[in-house]
Amino acid sequence: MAQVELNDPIYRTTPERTTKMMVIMLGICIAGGGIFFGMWDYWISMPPPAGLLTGDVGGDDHGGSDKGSGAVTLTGVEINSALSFIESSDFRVLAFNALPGEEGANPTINANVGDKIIFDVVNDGKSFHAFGVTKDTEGFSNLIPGSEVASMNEPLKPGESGVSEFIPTEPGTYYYICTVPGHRMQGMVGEIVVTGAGAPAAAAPPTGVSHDFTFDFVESDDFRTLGFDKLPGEDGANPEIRVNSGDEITVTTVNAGKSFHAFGVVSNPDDFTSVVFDSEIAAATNPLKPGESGSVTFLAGAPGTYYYICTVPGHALQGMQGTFIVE
Amino acid sequence: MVLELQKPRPIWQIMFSTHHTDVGLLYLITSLAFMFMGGALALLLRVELFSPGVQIIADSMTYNRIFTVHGTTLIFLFILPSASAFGNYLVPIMVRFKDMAYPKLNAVAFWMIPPAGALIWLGFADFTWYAYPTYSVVSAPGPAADMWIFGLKILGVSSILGSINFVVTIMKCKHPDLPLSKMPLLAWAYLTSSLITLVAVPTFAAALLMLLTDRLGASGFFNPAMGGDPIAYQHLFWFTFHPEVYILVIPAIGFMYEIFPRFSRKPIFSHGSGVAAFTLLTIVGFASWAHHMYATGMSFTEKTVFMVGTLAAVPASAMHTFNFLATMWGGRIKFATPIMWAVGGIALFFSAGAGGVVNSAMPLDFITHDSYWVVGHFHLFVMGTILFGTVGFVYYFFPYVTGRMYNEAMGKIHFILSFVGTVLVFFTQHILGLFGMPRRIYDYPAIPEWVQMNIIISIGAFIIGIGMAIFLGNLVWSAAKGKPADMDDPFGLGGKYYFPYQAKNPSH
Amino acid sequence: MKVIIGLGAILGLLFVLPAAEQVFAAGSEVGEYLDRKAAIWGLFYRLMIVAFTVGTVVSGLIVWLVLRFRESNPKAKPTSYEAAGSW
Amino acid sequence: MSGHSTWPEWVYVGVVIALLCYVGAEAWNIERIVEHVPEDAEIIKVTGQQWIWTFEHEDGTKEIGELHVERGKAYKFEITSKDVIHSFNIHDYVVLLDAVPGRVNTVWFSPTEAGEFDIQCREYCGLIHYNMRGTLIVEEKGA
Repeated sequence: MAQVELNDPIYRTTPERTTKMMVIMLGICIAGGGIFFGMWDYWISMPPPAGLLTGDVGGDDHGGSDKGSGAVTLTGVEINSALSFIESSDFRVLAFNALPGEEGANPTINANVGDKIIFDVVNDGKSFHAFGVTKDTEGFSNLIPGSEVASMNEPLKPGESGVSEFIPTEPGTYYYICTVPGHRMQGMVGEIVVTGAGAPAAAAPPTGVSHDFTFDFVESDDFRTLGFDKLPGEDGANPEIRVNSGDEITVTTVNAGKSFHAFGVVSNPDDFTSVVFDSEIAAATNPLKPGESGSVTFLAGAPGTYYYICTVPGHALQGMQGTFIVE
Repeated sequence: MVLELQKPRPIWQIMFSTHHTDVGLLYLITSLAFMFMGGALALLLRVELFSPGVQIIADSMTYNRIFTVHGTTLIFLFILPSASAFGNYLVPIMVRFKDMAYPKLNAVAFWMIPPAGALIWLGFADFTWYAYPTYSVVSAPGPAADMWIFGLKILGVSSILGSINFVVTIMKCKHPDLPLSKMPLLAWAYLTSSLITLVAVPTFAAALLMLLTDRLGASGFFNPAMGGDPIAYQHLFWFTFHPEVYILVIPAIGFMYEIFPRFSRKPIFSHGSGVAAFTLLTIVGFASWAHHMYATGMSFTEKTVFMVGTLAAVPASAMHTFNFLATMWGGRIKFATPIMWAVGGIALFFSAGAGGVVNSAMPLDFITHDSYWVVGHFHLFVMGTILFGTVGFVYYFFPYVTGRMYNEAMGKIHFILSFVGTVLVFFTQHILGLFGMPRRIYDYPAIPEWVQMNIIISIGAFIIGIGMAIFLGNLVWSAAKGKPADMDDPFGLGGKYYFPYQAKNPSH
Repeated sequence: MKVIIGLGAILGLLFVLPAAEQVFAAGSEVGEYLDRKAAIWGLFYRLMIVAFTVGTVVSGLIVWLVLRFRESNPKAKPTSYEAAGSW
Repeated sequence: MSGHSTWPEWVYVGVVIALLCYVGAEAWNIERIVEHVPEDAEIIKVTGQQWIWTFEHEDGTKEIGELHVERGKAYKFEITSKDVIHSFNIHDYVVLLDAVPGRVNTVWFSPTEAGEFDIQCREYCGLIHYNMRGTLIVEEKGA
């Protein structure tokens, strides 16, 4: 091994230089620490999109298929119910307010049709929870729209709380549950017993009176605003219909526009699948083509305020929405 | 960045230099900083696990985030950069070339480490350093996970660039009359670990990209709801990461190949056996990745194949151990701090290997998989062999860089505390694993044996913590005020030592 | 040599007996099933015997080496390479 | 560089390889014996979902968190998961297998002593992984 003689001067550092370097490194750590603690929760605030997509398939509540959720005359009675998610120490048993066996666990709520039950829920456990009301005797789907707080994909973190309301339209037992999969099985379910007292929810017998209505699906030139007979803003657009419960209604619709349309009377205008009284003409999946027309005859059911819309998604929001009142 | 007195260069000139000594020392400072940060997280975990119930960490999400960043930091931000640190500083000298083959690429590879470290530390992801789907795809929250993925992507590219640089420097820029067989074994260590990196790490880069697109819902590689298979990720991950653990251990063995002959005052027992062992490990290292996945329901034949692949890698390590012991035989050993760390490292290297053989025996994996036995086993490697070898080499390298001598007594106390602590912590973890305590748990039921062992482990961890504090004090104080070292023979061993001698303050 | 043969015999017995017992256990009648736990832990203890014997040999060798060839050992004598001044 | 005779190294490597072959052969044999599932094993479907274990016996009875089995009978677990990867583990009976969503893994065991044993999750699965624990209750035959 050839030895290479090197006789450069030997440089050694000084305390001042080392302190300067330590100060720089400390400064970086403090700045990093500031950002780190400042944004501590932000970094874990968003669930991954993949989780939301696949999660939807399970507990999705689009199919609000329970027919009876039509509008109902409010009795004005408000029932406030405070529920807190709690867990046993070994996480095996979950419940509302108190563990099963103790007094006050999963309190049963009694209400009449038309009462407004306001749920004030808070997550007092360590795990994640979410809230919802359903008619199903088991499972965590088919939640009644508007009754949910958070969802299984974006649940309430420990300590978080939320408010939701539920107006029963039909007598029977409903269940308030934690919509995180598995939690209902572990005990997070309580009953809401709804008695039929109050407004006659049942549809009146056929009165023999019949009405005929015809609507034209019309569109603005830029297809931005749509309407029945006339564009919203002009008078005569989306005429209001007032009929008695039990009347026989025949609706004929003509597609006077250039795109596709379909017709249906719904209880919730934002939810194009909540069609009532079998009042559909064509459907979003095979709508009326331009120039085509269709008609349907049906009995007006339980009294309440309903809406007639074009059931092609998005058209109701663009203006194809009128009120349909049954006395 | 050689720390000088008369003509101190401004900081920016050091930070943006492309000279292999400057980049080497930037790597060293960054990796030692991350070592202390990762170690601090380890102490936090041990305080929490001292006994059942909540000690200082409020909830399990914080605990999960801490152990994830503990693992990621110490592997990717301490061990790999510290290997590159000494490699950048010494490989050009060992092959007698003026600098690395691609100096700018060298600086780029370094300057990827701090931003990646920032990404990992600011995000503080919570899905373990494995980032196994489907948890990492469907349920791991927030930008933290995506920041971790980007951070790891950048680190993967940085280590690939570093390896390219090493391989080209060693193979192409070697001095013409220095045959490969005469090259020091530390240079051989860098050649072999760089070759493994070039073959192994790209697979992980692909797995990371697939993980990211899965998280965005754009693809379904590992998401069963979209037809993917999470086990596919595990294959990609471990195809990179079992060879990666060899990448981590080979430079540490290379450091020992420098320290043992130097302090035993006699040449290495057999240069050929060292080269053969390194090359054997490079090839056989790729045949054993799925022994990490015995529990995912593999078939009997598949498990047998990977068991045989794992056992085939053991003779290579056995040859290294034999080489070191045979070198000490007949020497006149001066027990300064570096050789103490090296001997401690080899003793723990043997017990780590023995634990590994037990792990790879198929039926025993059902006792030990993902239990504290495994935690003890791999910590004996990363702490017992790699950290001991690296810290021993930092002590050995200290006089050549700073021109001053570290405090010998403090160095020895640091070794004794660390060795006792390591044995206390990681041997007890083996027994704790046999009693069935699962890995990565924030809290555990008050089973008497578990509680006693966790107390012993936490006390051992605090002992290591004290040792490391002494190390930090020793480094900083001695760099500034240490006794000037005799640059010809800082350890008083007699005789010239051929290559670090040249490393003393080379001008550009 | 006698010692080595004796040690080898004892170790052999320690391994052959449990392995043989395994073979009989597997073939037992349907009602009584193989005790998985005993089989796996049996293998574990056999491997521990191997690991600890080799472990004591290696660590004993390290301790002896360190004590015998340390600089301050009275019997320590300079290596032949020190005279040449480079190794 | 050092012209030592190298026979000690070869002997040492030979001994190491011999030991490794012993370990490999022995492990191969025990694994073969252990993986043989008895035919009349009763099937129990195990489902892991985020942070609880649920069981379903052959006769349809469902159990959450607790599993009642009889001493001396053989049981075959069919393990799957609903959301992320868990790992079904009864440490006292060396039962350990991953519950992977979209896949069913099987393992068998037959309890030898009556009593209560811990079931735990051995693969990181999120917030309450540390407490995803169940109990295996082994009763006497016919009890």
